[in-house]
Amino acid sequence: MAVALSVRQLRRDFGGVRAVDGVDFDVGQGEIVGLIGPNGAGKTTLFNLVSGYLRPTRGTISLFGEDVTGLSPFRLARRGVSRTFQVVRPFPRLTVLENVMVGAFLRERALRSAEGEAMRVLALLGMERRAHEPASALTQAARKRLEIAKALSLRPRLLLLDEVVSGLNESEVAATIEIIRRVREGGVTIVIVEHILKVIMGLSDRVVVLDHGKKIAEGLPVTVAQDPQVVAAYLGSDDA
Amino acid sequence: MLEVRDLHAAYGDAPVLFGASLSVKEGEIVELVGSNGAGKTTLIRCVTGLLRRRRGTIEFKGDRIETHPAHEVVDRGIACVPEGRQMFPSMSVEEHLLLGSYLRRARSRRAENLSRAYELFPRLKERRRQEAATLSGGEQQMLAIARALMSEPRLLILDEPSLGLAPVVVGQVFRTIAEIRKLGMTILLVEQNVQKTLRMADRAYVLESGRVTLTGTGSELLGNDLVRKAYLAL
Amino acid sequence: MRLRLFAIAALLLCASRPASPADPIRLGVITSRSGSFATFGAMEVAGYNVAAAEINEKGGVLGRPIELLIEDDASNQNAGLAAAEKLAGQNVPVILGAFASSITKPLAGYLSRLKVPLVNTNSADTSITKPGSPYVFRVGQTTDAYADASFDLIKSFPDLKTVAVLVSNDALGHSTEASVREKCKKLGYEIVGAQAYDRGLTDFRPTLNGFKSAHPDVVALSSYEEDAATLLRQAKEVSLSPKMFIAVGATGYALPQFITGAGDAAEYVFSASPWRPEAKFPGAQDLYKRLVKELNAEPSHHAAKSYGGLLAVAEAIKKAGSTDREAIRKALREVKLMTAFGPVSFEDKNGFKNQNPAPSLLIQVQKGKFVVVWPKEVASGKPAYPTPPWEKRRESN
Amino acid sequence: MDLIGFVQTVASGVLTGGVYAMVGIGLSLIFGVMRIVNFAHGEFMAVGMYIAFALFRSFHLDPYLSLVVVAPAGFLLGAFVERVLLAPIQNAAEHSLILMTVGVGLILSNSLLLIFGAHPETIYTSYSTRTVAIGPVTLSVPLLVSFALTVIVVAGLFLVLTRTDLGRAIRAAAQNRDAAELQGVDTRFVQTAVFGIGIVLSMAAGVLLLPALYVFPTVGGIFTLKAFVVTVLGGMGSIVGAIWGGLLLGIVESVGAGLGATGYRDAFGLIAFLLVLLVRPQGLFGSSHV
Amino acid sequence: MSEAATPVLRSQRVQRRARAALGICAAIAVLAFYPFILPRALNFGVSLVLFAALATAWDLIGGWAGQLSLGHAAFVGLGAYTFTLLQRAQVPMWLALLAAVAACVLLAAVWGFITFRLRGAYFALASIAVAEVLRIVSNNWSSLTGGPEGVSLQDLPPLFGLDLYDRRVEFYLGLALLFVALMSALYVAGSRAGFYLEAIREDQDSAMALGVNPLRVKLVAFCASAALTSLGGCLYGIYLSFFEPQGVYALDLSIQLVLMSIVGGMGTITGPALGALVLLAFQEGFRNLLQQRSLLIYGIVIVLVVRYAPDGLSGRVLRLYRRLWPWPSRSPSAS
Repeated sequence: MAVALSVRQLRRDFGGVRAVDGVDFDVGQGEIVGLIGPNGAGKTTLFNLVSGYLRPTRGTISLFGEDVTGLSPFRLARRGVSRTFQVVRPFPRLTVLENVMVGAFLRERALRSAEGEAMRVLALLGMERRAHEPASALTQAARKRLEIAKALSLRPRLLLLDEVVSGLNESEVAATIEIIRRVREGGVTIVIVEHILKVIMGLSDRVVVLDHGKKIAEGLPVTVAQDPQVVAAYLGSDDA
Repeated sequence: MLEVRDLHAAYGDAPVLFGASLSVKEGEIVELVGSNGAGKTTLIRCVTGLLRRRRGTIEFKGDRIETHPAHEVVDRGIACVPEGRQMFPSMSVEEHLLLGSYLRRARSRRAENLSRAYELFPRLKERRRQEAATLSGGEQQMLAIARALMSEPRLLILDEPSLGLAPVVVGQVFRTIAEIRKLGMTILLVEQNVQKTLRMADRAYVLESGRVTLTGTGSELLGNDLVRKAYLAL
Repeated sequence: MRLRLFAIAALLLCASRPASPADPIRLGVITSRSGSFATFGAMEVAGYNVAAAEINEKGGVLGRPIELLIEDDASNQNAGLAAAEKLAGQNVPVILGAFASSITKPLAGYLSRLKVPLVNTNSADTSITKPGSPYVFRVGQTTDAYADASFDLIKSFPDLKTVAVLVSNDALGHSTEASVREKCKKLGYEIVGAQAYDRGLTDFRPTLNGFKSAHPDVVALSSYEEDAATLLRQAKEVSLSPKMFIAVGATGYALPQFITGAGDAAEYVFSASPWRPEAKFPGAQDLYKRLVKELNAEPSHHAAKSYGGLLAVAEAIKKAGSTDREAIRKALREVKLMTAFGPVSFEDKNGFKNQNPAPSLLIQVQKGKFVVVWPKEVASGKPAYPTPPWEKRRESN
Repeated sequence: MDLIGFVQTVASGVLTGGVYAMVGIGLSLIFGVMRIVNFAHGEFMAVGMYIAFALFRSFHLDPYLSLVVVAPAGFLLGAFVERVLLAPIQNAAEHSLILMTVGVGLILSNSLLLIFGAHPETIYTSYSTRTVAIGPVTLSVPLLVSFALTVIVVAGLFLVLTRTDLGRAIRAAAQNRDAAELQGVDTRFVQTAVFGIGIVLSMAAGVLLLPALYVFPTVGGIFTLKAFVVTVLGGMGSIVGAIWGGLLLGIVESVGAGLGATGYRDAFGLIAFLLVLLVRPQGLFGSSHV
Repeated sequence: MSEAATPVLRSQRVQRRARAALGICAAIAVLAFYPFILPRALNFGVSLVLFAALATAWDLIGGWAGQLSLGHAAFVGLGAYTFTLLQRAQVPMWLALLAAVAACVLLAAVWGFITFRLRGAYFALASIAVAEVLRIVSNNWSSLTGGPEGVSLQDLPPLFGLDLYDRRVEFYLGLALLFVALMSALYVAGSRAGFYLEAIREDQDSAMALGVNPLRVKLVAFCASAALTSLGGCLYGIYLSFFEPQGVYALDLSIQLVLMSIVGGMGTITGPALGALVLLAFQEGFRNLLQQRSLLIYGIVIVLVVRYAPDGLSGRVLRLYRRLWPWPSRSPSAS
């Protein structure tokens, strides 16, 4: 299996705080990898590093065999990296369709074709009926979905999903999981950060666990969930 | 003492709480557990007045406080150690403590409370002139707790006090909380580290997707597999 | 509905009926009634009103009274042009205005193209009448006239050799500096310093200190009123003591505010001035009183110039015998008047066109009052010279 | 310029710079707590100058004494503007806030124009032209007094900010709003108070400059720009920075003008401002908080 | 609702754009008769089309991209000066025009490159400083610019047999410029570039995640705005035939353009031009009546618009229109 994303000795300091501390991991092409860890473990920082929003203090990131360390977010986007934001960020004064079109323009320069592409993505997410509503009028669940639609509109090779199901109810969660599966079937590599472990466990081929900026475990979901170190990281341990 | 009923809340258009209820009685230590995104911090923000609730009531010592701004809630006797400690980066340790007793009703015994705080946290006394930004995470957490105590609260709310701290420091923090508890303080604790804290708690609530799904005494819940599941969201 | 239509038709008929002899002659006036030049605009309006009242008291022109159509240019070029178009559209034979050179210049170009005579009374910028246009006339003196008078005085004290120039960084200031440089070159004075400063918050001390080390005999100035007082106060502070302070550019130093603003620091300062009530022109004192009455405040020379300008226009209409623009334009060149403002005529001289060659007065602050000291024919006192150094003055206080 | 001239020039730069600093501190304080860049800052200053001018004209009240009237008037005016105009839109887009203050500035300067006319006004006091000589250097008495009062006001502000509960509440609100609320600080009140204090500083600076300068309705625009330069040089939101920024601007302008480029005087400050924005957007003196 | 079932495969924007295109053509056609209808208010007509064009040009960067420039007078001034000085030096007119545009685009590129890294208020502050520095330099570099005395155009040779000093010719030139400016806005409203600009305005970080290079997009918009503004500056120079640094580099001029856009509606195709019409008509209509009060009223207008109609007049009108005729494709559940 070819390697889609490879992270080596990645480190990021904020002032005196080391938010990500020497993390290594690989994501194979077509894989879904879950990134988990308790609050403050450094997951979002890691995402921001991989998507170019932060520059690593040390370490390298490579994408499909090419070193992309330190590239800006839009350059990475053009190379096929697409991400969602934990706090969703629609463009409020644009309509749903127009929001997605911004991304679609990356591959389709003409207005009509971008519109068609955006409509196609919205249809995939079952949002075509809301295409002409202003994004500011959407509910939180719809916004989360729009966030995914925007990310997909780039036709990414690597998709980074940051808590796309938190705050959704059960049926919405199920629908989103279904969408993610379908995206993967389309050949997209996916890294997903999620607090709801159920989702991660059900979706991921592999799981990487972070705590205090360090990788503490990696492996199959079932194995990782039993790892005492992981349980301790989440629930705390008696001896400390 | 604190009675939250059917609380609904949202950030902007994004609803987070869907009718959560809980109560804290005088002298109790009550714990609120739940996975991230379940709405724990949102609930705390509503209680402290930092976030206006959509629906529902919050009662403190018999008075409705859900429409009070935060500074009035503090005045009524609820102090909060917020998530992430929330320091004033370029103010000194002592200035933090003085601000803690900003309220008029706490000013008269300011000197007394200050020396008591230094007694409780001798480390802070050593660093009283130092700016908060230069303190370690553990020291900042201690300062946040000491600052909250300066307002002479009746109810102390602690939101994830162990967040981002090294395991050794986490132990210190919990020991401190236990000590404060011994002084007779009523405490509402939000924690991730359930193994350790449920033991201290008189009662606990499990919050899932904006609703309370489970409640019981600390030790009951400690053995309950459902908590483990809720927490890990398995 | 039908009634209203009739009314409108009737109005239109009235408007288009031929002028009867009793109809007033409507003259256009453009000045700054609002914006940064509004104070001066008020002076101009007062001058025009006093002149119009005087003309109408004497039975008007060609048997018709004069009426002024006053348009505001809001101290802004664009609004000035709109005003000019509006007036030209109302078929006024002549337009008087505007106050600021920056507004007068676009007006001059525009009205020349429309072939409407423009009589300017107060703009100082040389280029308005040099090279000028056949349709543009100016009553007020140019900076060259100020420099002529100033150097006549300077020449009369042979111990003066060196000159330092400090002017405001604007059209008037630069014009003044150019005139002074030309004079110095011609008469053999050495320029030992020349600076221009921006209006507004101004600390002149560094510049004045710079001058101090050059020891000029004459410090030649040009400033708006607010700067004038500040400048002299600061000259006192840093003890810059030339033998003569002379304001060649005649704006700020010739106004009463200069004396109140600068206090004792204003003493001995000479200034060119287009007009003073003390000058011995026929009716000058009377004009002053009428202006005070009109304004309810102390009038400035701007009002007097505007007064003179309107009298000249009335004279030209009389000479032309009609309100035809071309006839008036030709007649304006024939005007030779002596007014309470001074002589008014429009001549081509030294590259100027249609420029009133009236000489400038020189005045001096003596014991808190302006005294006209030059030219001798109209003077009300003698120049006090040399200016004592500041240290000496302090002792005498 | 000889050495004495140079010293003299620097000295007058320092004195003027002190007043610049005071204007800048007000702007910086407001920005630090409210995150609003007050584009009407200089216009408020002009209002202060005119109040002092009117009091002098009508009652012969010494301009320095008029501070007693101007300071509370400024606080009320600032508090009013904050409550009525700024607070309702505090969550609006940034350009709305900027435009709101631009609008307030236009209203202030044009109200002054209507009331006092476009005419520049000066006041002449017995000490307006008085100087003291320190060795060969002569200094203007009004500027010295202004500088001394600036020092007193700034020192007083420092004491308030560091030694009083209100001051600590202001700093706390600037550094972490929510946390300040949790200590019982009414941050709405603090915002109003801070805008009021900022305006008091601006108007007081106007009063202090009046005996040495003159006032006209649009003088504020010049000072708004100077205040921006001062605060950006020193780092937006930093009070200590504003002090250094003010002194630096005063000296740069003074020396630049003294070296013979009087006309470019204002450009020096602006170019320095652009360079600082380019190289060190956080200001020359770090970004320590209010 | 039956329409809801079959989604319209065209964004609102495209429909809006089609409507706006029709509206623009109609408005330009009507305006073309202006010199015949109001032959005695040509000065007003020229300033109307000129300022409408300038405000539309400002809005490209100010409204669409959300970069509040308070220094656009820099382009008006630099354009007018470059054109006039070259024209005085006997450079052919078209070359002078081209040079004016080039100078402004170059200025915009450098200025944008430096200050687009700053956000919000800092950008606004820096823009004031740029225009001020240019003003001061023009004021002092007398040998080149004529200094504070200003500069006047020499006699302009006729352009294609037309006298450039004829107000009617100036009017049609201004109208052409307005047409170009509105077409640029129309293009922006329905193209990739426009989507990118709006995305940056709404959320720059999120836009970057979608492959938008904010610096580049903003620079292009700024340069386009500068080019249009410089042409307006040239025309303004011809119209005044004399100008000085104080007038063409004035902060007041910059603020006036911003104000027109706000009153009409920032980030809309026709809003800024509409705002120019409203404000200029107001100003001219009440010129003698308002006198000193006009700027005071400007201030009050700004405060009221920001407070009560932050989307501008056209935003208000649009909302009213939508309330009366809701979007056909909007599903009932969403309202």
